Amino acid sequence: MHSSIYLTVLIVVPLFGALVAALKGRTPGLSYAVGVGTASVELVLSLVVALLYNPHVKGAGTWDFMSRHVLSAPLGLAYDVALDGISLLMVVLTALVLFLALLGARDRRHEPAFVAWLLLLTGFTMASFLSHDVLEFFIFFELTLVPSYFLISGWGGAQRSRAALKFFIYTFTGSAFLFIGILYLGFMNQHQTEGALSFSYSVLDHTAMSHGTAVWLFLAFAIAFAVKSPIFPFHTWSPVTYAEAPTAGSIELSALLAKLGTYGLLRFAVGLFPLALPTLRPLLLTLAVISILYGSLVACATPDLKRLVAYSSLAQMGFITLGIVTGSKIAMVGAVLLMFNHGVITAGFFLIVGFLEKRRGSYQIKDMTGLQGPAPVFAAIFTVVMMASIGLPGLSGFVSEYLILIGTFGTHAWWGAAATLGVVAAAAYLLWAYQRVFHGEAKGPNAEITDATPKERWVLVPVVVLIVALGVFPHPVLDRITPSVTQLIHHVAPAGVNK
Amino acid sequence: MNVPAAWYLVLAALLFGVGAFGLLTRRSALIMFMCLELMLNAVNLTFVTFSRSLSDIAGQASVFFVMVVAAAEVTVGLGIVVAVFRQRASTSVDELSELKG
Amino acid sequence: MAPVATLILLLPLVGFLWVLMMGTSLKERVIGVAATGVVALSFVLSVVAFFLLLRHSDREMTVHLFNWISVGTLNVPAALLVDPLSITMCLFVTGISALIHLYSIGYMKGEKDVRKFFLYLNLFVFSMLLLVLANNLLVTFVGWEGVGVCSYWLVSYYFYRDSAASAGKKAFLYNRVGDIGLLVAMFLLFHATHTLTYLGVFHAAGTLSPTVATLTVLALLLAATGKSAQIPLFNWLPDAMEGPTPVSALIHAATMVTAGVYLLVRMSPVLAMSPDGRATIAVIGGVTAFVAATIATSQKDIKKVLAFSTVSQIGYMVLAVGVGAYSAAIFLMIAHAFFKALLFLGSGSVIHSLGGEQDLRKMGGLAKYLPLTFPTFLIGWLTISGVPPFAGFFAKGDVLTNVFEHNKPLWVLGVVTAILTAYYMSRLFVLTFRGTERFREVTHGHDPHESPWVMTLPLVVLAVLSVLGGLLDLPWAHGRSLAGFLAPVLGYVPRVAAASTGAQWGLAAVDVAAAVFGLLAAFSIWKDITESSRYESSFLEHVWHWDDLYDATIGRPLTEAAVFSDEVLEPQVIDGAVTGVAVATRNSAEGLRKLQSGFARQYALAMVLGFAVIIVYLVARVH
Amino acid sequence: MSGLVIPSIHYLAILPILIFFGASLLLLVVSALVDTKVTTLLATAITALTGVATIVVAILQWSYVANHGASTTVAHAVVLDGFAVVGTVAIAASVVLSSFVAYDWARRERVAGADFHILALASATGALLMVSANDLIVIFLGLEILSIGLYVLVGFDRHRTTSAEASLKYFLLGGFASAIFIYGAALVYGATGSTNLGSIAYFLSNNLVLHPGLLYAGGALLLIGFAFKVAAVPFHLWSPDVYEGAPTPVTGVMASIVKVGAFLALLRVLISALGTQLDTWRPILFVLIALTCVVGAVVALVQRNVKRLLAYSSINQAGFILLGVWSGSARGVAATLFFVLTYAPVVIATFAVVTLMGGRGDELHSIDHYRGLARRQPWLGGALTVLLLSQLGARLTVGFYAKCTVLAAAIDSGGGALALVAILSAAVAAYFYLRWAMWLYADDDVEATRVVVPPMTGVVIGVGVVVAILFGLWPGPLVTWCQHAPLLFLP
Repeated sequence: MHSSIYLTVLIVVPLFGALVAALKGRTPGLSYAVGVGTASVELVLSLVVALLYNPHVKGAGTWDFMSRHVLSAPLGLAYDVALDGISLLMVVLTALVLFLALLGARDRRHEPAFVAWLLLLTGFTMASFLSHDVLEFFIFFELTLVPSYFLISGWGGAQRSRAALKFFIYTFTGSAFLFIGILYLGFMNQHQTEGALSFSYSVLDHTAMSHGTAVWLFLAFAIAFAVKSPIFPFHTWSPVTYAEAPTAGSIELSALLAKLGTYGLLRFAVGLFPLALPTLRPLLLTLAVISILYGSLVACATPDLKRLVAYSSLAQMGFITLGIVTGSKIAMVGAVLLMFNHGVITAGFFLIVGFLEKRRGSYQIKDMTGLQGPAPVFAAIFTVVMMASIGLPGLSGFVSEYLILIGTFGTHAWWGAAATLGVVAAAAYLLWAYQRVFHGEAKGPNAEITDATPKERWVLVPVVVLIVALGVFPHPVLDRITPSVTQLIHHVAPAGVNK
Repeated sequence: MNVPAAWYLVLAALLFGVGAFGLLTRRSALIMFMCLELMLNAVNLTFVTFSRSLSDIAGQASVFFVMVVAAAEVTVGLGIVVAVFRQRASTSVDELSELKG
Repeated sequence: MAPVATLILLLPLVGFLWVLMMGTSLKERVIGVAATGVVALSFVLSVVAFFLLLRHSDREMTVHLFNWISVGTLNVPAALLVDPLSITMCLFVTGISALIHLYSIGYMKGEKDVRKFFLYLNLFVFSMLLLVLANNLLVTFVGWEGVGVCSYWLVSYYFYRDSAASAGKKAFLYNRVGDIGLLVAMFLLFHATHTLTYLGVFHAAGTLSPTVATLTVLALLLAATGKSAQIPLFNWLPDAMEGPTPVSALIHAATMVTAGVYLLVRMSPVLAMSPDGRATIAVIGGVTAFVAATIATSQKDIKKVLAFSTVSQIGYMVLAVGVGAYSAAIFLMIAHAFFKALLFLGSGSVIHSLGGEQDLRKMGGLAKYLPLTFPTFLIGWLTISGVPPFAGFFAKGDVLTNVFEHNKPLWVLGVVTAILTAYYMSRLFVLTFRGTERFREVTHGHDPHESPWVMTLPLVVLAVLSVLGGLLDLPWAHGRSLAGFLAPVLGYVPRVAAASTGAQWGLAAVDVAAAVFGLLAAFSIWKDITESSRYESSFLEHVWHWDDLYDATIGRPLTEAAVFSDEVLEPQVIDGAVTGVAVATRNSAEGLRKLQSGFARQYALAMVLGFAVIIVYLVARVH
Repeated sequence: MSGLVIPSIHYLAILPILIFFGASLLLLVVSALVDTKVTTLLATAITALTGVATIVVAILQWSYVANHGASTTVAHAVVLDGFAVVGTVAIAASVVLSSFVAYDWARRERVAGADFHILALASATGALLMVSANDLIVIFLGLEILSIGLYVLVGFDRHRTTSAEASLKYFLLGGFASAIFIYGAALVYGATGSTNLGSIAYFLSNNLVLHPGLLYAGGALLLIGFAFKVAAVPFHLWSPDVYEGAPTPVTGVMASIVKVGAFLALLRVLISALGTQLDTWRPILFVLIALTCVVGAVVALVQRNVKRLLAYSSINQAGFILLGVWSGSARGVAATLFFVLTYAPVVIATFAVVTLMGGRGDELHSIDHYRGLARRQPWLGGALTVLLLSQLGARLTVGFYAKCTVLAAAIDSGGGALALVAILSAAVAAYFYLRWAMWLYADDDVEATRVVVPPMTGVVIGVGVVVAILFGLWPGPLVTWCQHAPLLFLP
């Protein structure tokens, strides 16, 4: 077991960076430098952790870097961090996304504040992924709302205020149920153990409960996560929010915060209330499949590139949910992998869309045609990202999607078959969009646009590299995920989860 | 002759009710004000009655407190009514509806 | 052996990466030569591998490259399976590709983005080799999708033309639909046999339940119809002709489109488990062959004609697979690769000479202007028409003989198709090379010029191959030739005794008769285009209105559904529910603030009422 | 002929009350003698001293309770227990903070003299009496002392007619409420034979009440008396009007001191005296809480005047505090203490900002007036943002833990549904807090005039922000402290 200091540093560095960036706002550019510095440190650190991570710790299963400090016994409040294969991936993603967002989507208006909010957001997200305590997770999970709210309302598009408010209230309401659920669970556990009030994951997951209770608690948790992810029909905040948010905001929201939802669903809803799964599985599977197909359907018609990515994310979230709830190990590994891959892919999408918007001053598909002529590099990179999203074998998206589908097919063949249609749908709306934006004759302002600048290319390089690398050699990642998923499955398994 | 305690209580209750009713129905601040006094006195009667039937002196002691409070209220209340009257040349409560919503 | 096989596969990839890395600095010619070189080299290596395999005792070996995916029971290595089938495929894929690469140097000269073209081409060859060399379904799927996406890029190579862009998209989507088939097949097989490697699956094939077997076969068939342009997914191929002609020749005639047939042949042990499945395959193949042939008789665009003839020929192959004549299918596949590539390149040379004109009505009388293209094309024409002793005759004969033994009605259909084939090819030939010269306004009066040697050399080579291709598998030498070579993989299918040599001669005679009849018919009808155009039916020209059917039944409804969801369902219903709650809250707020009337006495009243309610509750509680 | 028996008095217990009372008398005298120009400053100083002294005394009381345990005195009419001590501290601190705000306000409004401070101290005395009272009559006295001072304070601003209107409304309705309360006390006295909380509890736990009619009626009346003071729906209607009409510093006092006093007294009555009747009053409270939370949050949505908005917001908060009372457990008591203790400074600081923004004449309270404030004055805007977020219950502000504790208490005693209603109302409330916060950062009219932040008010705002953030980051000790401040009588 490694010392938890690594994780603490992972959490503290961005928060500290935010502080510095906010205070050193006077000197121009300094705050940005601070931000980039912090991001690099964070990235390196997360990679170090990824290398150190040991999935076979004595007595802690796949949990590593573990440590718990009780802050307030009566509140049951504790600082309790740990890392397993699943959160490890999310940690790396968090660091990476911050890096991309800062470099790729710099915004010079009120820069210190911008950087500070971004770093805060990262710190909070990092903390929620590292929380091994349900209450602690919830606190940071909710906390991410504040920076994202200010990012959207401060740097967003014309409708930003409405979008930000809608986003905040919607998510806040969703997590109200989660909050009640957590407290209820905590006390139920305390009354059983007659010990101190504790929300530690490893304590709570031994809580005995009736089937009915499990179902209600699962639902309370699931609503919050379904809103955050989002999953049909709780998704309507996402298109407007993604569309109105600044590029950096869209990246953070879709690539990262969405994963908080699915991560929570996997770790806490499924992990803590396995009893409820058999009852609720049909519902969840259905919602997942609807998300896939419906998301793709709307994506075909939506006239705005950012909204399109939003709906494609909805579909992807559907895949992830599918993988999480089927209870097949293969599918679950695929789901975790897809969380990461989708993060990289959407980040890529939003970056390119942002770059194009800088040139064309619009996200509307109709305002762009034939861009492949003047901007072949953008076209090429977009193609790679698009193909990864479509699930072209050899690129990252495929491995995860395939694992999910083949796993689901084993446990729930019909849902699996329905989800497989999503593979075609994705190709349909993305190619259709690609054709309208990049193909055809470039006229007027479209013909004038410049291709990617070297800086922009360098930002996009990691995206492409990751997409290809994880498509061809997913092994190192899979090896880190699998043990943790296996452990989770074994915990869940008695409650009638097959395979 | 010996009147049962219940009658006093009922009387007190009636007085209290009358006071409350008056408070609800009269517009003049002053009259409402009197109604308050009436209610407080109903309370006093209640206290005395109970103190008698429980043969416990504390109840009667309470009455003094209530009286004092009533007196204090009168002084402050009248002051306020006067202040309002200065501003509006009227003590009708219903004209005081500037603050609402 | 292992390094050789690996190199065969990797060389095109190396070429791709090299050109990619070097960026735009390279000269057009260098790129062309390099791209051609690597492919040619891997052809040479394939030959080497072929002889190595001959010396190999069990004629089968697995080359393990690295471990790709392994989660729980799912274990997928990136590994190659070298056996007669894959080597045969390698040989003709690399061979044809090399020739077409060479041809492209000339054909694409002066195009805007030659670099991109060769990049895609090399990547395509790599994917195709991956497809045929893979030792498990998933790696095959990688190649399968790889060729698909390359075809998408190459079809929409002239992306600024909307028609090209749409054609590329259409091709990819139709293939995607097919891919569902392959995916589902994989899922079924994996959960039935817990492996995806061919050898593993074949080993467990015997244990498949009939239902699973049939479902799997049908799924595979769906995949094949997508990739190999069979009914119901065949109508992307004609549109794919939007791509440069070499692409049409390589991808949409010789190699990629035959991948479906390859897959079916490769999975023959599974096919063996499901007679119903095989019957379906046969019917699909036969019907496609016929339908496509009819359509080909009325197309105006030279490449469209060839496209439909490709569909029709692949129909034959699928038919062969359906009746279990796997080696016949492969035989026809190779022969077809030769002559169809020849025909396409020939037509390409024609188009080239006419500065891009593809309309048959604007050609004619080209024979004397194209001294090399004309004779080679002539050979191609005779070969596909099934005139002995060219390759087509033997290959098609092999197929039809087998069909005859298994399924008479389909055999009749096959023969009719053969007549049609001879007919439309002759029509094409006549309209192109003979008759009056109708190309003057296209060439602005100039004489058409023959293409450079880089383009004509492949024509000659392919012509030779078309002539000699029959030697691969002569009816009286099955055991010692291709069929025999493939036997270890497919199980050598011996002729049924009934098919005595006499019967075979009879069938051969029928084939020849069919060919000759078709030829004569065409020559008699198409002497003069002006009045003979009444022999074209617009129904056939419009592909039996197949596209319109899909558009009406699937395309438009889905589009409308999408628009409806985006414009009505999404904002008004789903989001409407949310905003509805918000609005309701706001209204209730407005209502409640009315209670805040500002009248002190009403406030007091509220208090009294509150008290009353509480008292009522308490009274109720007491009793 | 029994002589008059003077009950033994443990002066430490009533020392805070004496100090406050003395201080207000002292000020009364001083302001009569000293030149009015200096009196305001002097008064503020004395008030501050009083507060500090009281807190020191509170510390002594705490250690005394820690060593000797809780006890009653003055014939069991006054109680000295941790609960009372925490309440005392909260009230003392609130008074000091309010007096600072009032000082700057008085300077700005050219209101000479120490009247505000005298009255504030007097009212605070009442509040102190309420939190340490152990007898319905004493509570009534406290209630009246508290109220009578406030009636005057509310009508304090002679320039605005609304001030007088508010004052009269508050007086009439307040008087009504007091009458109801004392009548309730009388009935309870009749039912149980005593007005002493301890004795009532003792009586109820040892005798079976055959005819609970009297008791129930009395209890209901008491409850209404309190419900009025804490502005629980439907007894809240006065509060928005009065909050708006009253001078802003006074509004601050009402939102803090009055709430502390009323809530703690209510808690003591319901749990110490009527604890055995838990099952009877819980359902009533249940409905009150649900209404209070929802109505408070919902009606606030459509308010344009920030004082009214804050009035409704404090109604919503009251609903949350009542959750702690409802749970009727030790956890609930601690939660309530923690909530009022942290809510008071935050709300005072908020009203301090509002006082500043109100400008000369205390009139500029439209929410539009706040547009772009944070752009003009980042620190002031930022501070207000933090205060609003804390009341919203955003994580890492003390508001979150305040809500967390009461919700936890409620859920612990089986009030999951109620907790859900409450927190959903908080989600509604989030809307107006955020909209307000967002307008602070609006880019338009950045050029509007900046408001000057006088030092004392600055201090108050600073304290509020520090409380909000410090205990938001590190609530542990404070929570534990409240945990260790139980009621004397806990059934």
